[in-house]
Amino acid sequence: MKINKEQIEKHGLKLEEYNKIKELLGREANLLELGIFSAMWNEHCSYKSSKIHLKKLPTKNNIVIQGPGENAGVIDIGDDDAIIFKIESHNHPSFIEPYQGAATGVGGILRDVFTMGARPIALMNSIHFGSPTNKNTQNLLNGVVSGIGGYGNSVGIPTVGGETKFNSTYNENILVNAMAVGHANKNKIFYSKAKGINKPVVYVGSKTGRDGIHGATMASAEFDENSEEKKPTVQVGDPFTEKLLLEACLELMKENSIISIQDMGAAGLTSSSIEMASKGKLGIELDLNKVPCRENNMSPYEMMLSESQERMLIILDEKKEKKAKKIFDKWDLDFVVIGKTTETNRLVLNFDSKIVADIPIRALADEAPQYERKWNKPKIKKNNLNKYDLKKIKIEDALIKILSSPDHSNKSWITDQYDQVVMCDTIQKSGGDAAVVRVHNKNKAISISVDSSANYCSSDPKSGGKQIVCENWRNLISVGSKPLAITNCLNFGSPEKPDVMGEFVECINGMKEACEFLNFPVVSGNVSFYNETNSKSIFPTPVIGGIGLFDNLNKIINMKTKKVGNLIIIVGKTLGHLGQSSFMREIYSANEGSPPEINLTNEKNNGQSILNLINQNLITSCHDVSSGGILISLAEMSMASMLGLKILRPKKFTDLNEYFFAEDQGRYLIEIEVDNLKKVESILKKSNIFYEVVAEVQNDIFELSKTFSIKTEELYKNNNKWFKKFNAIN
Amino acid sequence: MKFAVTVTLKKDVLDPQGKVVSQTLKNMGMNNLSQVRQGKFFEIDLKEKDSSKAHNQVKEMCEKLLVNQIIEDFKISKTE
Amino acid sequence: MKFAVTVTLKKDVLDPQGKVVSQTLKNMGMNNLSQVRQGKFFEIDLKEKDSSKAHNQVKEMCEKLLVNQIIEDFKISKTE
Amino acid sequence: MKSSVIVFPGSNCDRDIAVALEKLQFKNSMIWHKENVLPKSDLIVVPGGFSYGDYLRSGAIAAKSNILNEVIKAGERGSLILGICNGFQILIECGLLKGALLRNSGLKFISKNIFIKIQSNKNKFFNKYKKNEILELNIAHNEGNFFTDKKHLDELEDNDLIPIKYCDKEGNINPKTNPNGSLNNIAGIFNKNKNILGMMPHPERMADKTCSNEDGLPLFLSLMN
Ligand SMILES: Nc1ncnc2c1ncn2[C@@H]1O[C@H](COP(=O)(O)OP(=O)(O)O)[C@@H](O)[C@H]1O
Ligand SMILES: [Mg+2]
Repeated sequence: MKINKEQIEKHGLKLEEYNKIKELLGREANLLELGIFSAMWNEHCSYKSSKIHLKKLPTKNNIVIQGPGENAGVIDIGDDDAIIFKIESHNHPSFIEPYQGAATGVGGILRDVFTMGARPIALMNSIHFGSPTNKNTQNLLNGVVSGIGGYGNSVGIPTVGGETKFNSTYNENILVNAMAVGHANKNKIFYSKAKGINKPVVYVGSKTGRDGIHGATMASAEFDENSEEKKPTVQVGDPFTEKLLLEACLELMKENSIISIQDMGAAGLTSSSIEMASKGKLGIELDLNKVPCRENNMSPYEMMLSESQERMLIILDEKKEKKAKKIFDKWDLDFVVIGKTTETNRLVLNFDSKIVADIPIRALADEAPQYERKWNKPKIKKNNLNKYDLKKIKIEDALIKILSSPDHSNKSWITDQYDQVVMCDTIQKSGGDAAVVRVHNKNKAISISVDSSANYCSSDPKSGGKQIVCENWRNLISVGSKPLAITNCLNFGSPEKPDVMGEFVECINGMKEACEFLNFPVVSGNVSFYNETNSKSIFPTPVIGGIGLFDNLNKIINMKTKKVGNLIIIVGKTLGHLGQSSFMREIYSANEGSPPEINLTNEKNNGQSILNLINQNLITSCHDVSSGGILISLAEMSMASMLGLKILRPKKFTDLNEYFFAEDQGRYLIEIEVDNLKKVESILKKSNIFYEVVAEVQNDIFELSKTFSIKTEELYKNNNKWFKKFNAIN
Repeated sequence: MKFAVTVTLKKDVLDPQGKVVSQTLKNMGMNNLSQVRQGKFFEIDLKEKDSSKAHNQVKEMCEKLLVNQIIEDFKISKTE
Repeated sequence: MKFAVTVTLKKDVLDPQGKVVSQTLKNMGMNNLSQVRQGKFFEIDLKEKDSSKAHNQVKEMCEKLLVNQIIEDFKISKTE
Repeated sequence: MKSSVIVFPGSNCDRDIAVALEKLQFKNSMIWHKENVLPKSDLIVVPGGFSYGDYLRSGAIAAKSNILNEVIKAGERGSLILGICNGFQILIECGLLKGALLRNSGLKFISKNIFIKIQSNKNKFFNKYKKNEILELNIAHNEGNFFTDKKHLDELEDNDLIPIKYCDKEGNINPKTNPNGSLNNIAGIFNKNKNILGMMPHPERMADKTCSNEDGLPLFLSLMN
């Protein structure tokens, strides 16, 4: 059978790409081989449009043990401890079937972390939905939230935070990004690189079904008969099996029997086996009749392309096979030797005693196409906010409106569906600037924050890229931790469009600049392209997941104001930048202007000074100023403790809205004892940092002198009503 | 008028519950069991005399709320 | 031999799922709905030729595992 | 004091409870569900989690495991047994406790801190608390909506067999302060002899000041009393 043009297209390959395949094989491919190439050469596996740009990101420093290129990134947090983490998207499946899509997204990212030898200790997520008035939003939100909870709760990993945003740009293309963080002994980290010849290749976990097999291939001639039976199906998550797989793998990892291990993620058996062989510069031979199958009569094509969940591939020391099998038997999981490593550097698949595929590993992994796609420099929107008469807006009305908007409203409707404290190491749950999770049995903890700002990125991708890294850094500092490293998930439209590619390139340039300046390396990540419907792309949405460290549990702080009479100081200069602010969006529905600029020098200086103050025990609570500006951040601090604040009018600003809602970057609000004011001032002055006293903590009432006065309880009510109202329709 | 609706997972869709249930039954000694699949069941009681109208309405309920047609199939039968 | 088993909550047992489903359907405009009760459904496939033996076995499965008889009732029917 | 924590596939609060017990110097052993013997212990804990994925009915499949036969025997002999969350569901499914735990009335998984009020402290589990004391504990479950027939409910109420009920910060027990629809705000129940306790809230999550409060500790101290 000769591969025809239609089959090539249906496999998402270009004609030139198929010609290259023929050249590499020295012959026509068969359908199975075509399927394997298409899986390996698609955007998702080969990063063909993004690789040359991702290379620009800084990925190393003295704490990075493993940067991008493995299942997850690994960093050193002192002693023998390592933190292993990654974020990944599951956008398209979640739009089709929100519960299962989100659930399997969580399952997949957990496997990426525990394949490397880590016990997962926390889950985070970033979810973006369309406008609340869109007819699908409620259903999608409900499904995604219960899917995330359903999986994480069952496996028993606390979901400690994340972000939820709404914007009509996601109406037909929601974003579901899940992040997992694990803890391992740094001397016991497992990699996917195969070593040694004739080593058994072991399949463990769930059986293989016809899940998620690329729909496009269904039309191909071979599948016409029984086509009903062979329809692709949505992947269903089985968190129970995941939990068993997790425990079995960690138990096996205690022994020295694993040579290499790799989860079966996208493109399942294909990508996992090829990745292991490719990294080890070896060949691999599989007997597909041995693959544990869930359905009858599964073809090699289906087995190789199935995306069934909760499966792993392990290359074992052959002397340890019996012992290993015993562990998997104990956990009632399949454990089958399905092949061996070879010295041929080829992927050889046998089925019914025939060779059904034979491809050089190099061709699949290293020869995958790399493109430098055309890209257009994004046009930056200029600030043009003069036409709005800010004076007409009463500041207290704006405050309430923003606090009760979907993006700013309290998310406990969501987080109450997540078990946030199982494992009993969660020190700070969601709701703060960053989650804090203790390293089990130790006097140290990590902080985790997930951030994005699609509005900033859409109006100025480079500045937005920079900003989002800084915001993440700021969040980690605000709880008192030292920022260490990040993972990132880059959600964009089609890379084949020069405008989208331009957004991508510039976002990366911005991220790179910030990461380099802050010594905040990228250790893992994921790229999700083609987030578009009817050829309309989503806003460029890079999501950053950052990790910080406390080397001592006494330095952890939160945003709850502590004592009546304490002062609140704003650190960092307010210039009154309202372009792309929450204020403009919520009050005027305006998406205009450029985002606030980032001054990296100030950013770093301010952040380090805050850490310095925390280390000297001079700060009783801290909160960064981000979306919504000073007033919203003050309100959040007040609601966190249910204490009130007496806010001062600014000295220089003529317009209160401009001062209180501006989103200038690099700012923090800190609470200090009156007695420490002198000390704090001298430290800030010495570092050349702009600061001013903005408020004093008082009981119950949140007020701006001579302007407005509201009960904190009232703020709280307004902040908590949106989700309940939205979901009451159900 | 009463209807019974059974909702089952499509054939190739993984049924984690059915899998565990069937394994448990086997462990309990039911060796001749070949498979169990688990689904949902609804009893729906309608104040409606026209049976074809009622049937259509139940179908609508299934399509709009009770069934996720991406992974599930359903069957409606009149019971009273 | 194939059996269908439906498991429903006893009449006097509160059915939180059915209650919410029925409220949702009413909110969607199904005003003539009087009640929905939700239960479980099992498809059981047995390698057994003797139909009365098979039936008894399914009954045993229900009593021993599938059904919590304190709160649930069940019905077995042969489908193939 | 010796304790045994039973571990099922899918249990996930087993480590948490072990940490709390060990903190109070219990000599604890973890017992895998396939075991046929239970070491002699003063306390048996059936921990929380999702045994068998919560598939079929929460706790139903774990209730059929080997080790449960031993737990039942021990319970009948009068040993102290504590079932927390999924453990409570298992104790109900295996018949050591009566009643049923239905889906939460809101049909959503609920995980948050709630308040409970001590109804009775004249027992092995709560003797270190004061009567009417209000505790803040954490719940995390899909099926915690306790249901039983009138006769059993009366028996529970009349014989001091409901040691804890959901309330608010001020101690008000009413439908508004009921997180999951449970009958009479019941958060936990005893068997007749009060040697077996099933409760939905997690005391082991409240045993460490760094992460929470220590409202759960007196329960373990009571057991040692
Ligand atoms: N945006 C990114 N930034 C840094 N590293 C990335 C990014 N996207 C992907 N990577 C890295 O590329 C590798 C392949 O990613 P992926 O295919 O998502 O892994 P997996 O097969 O484990 O899901 C990983 O090591 C990942 O960390
Ligand atoms: Mg992976």
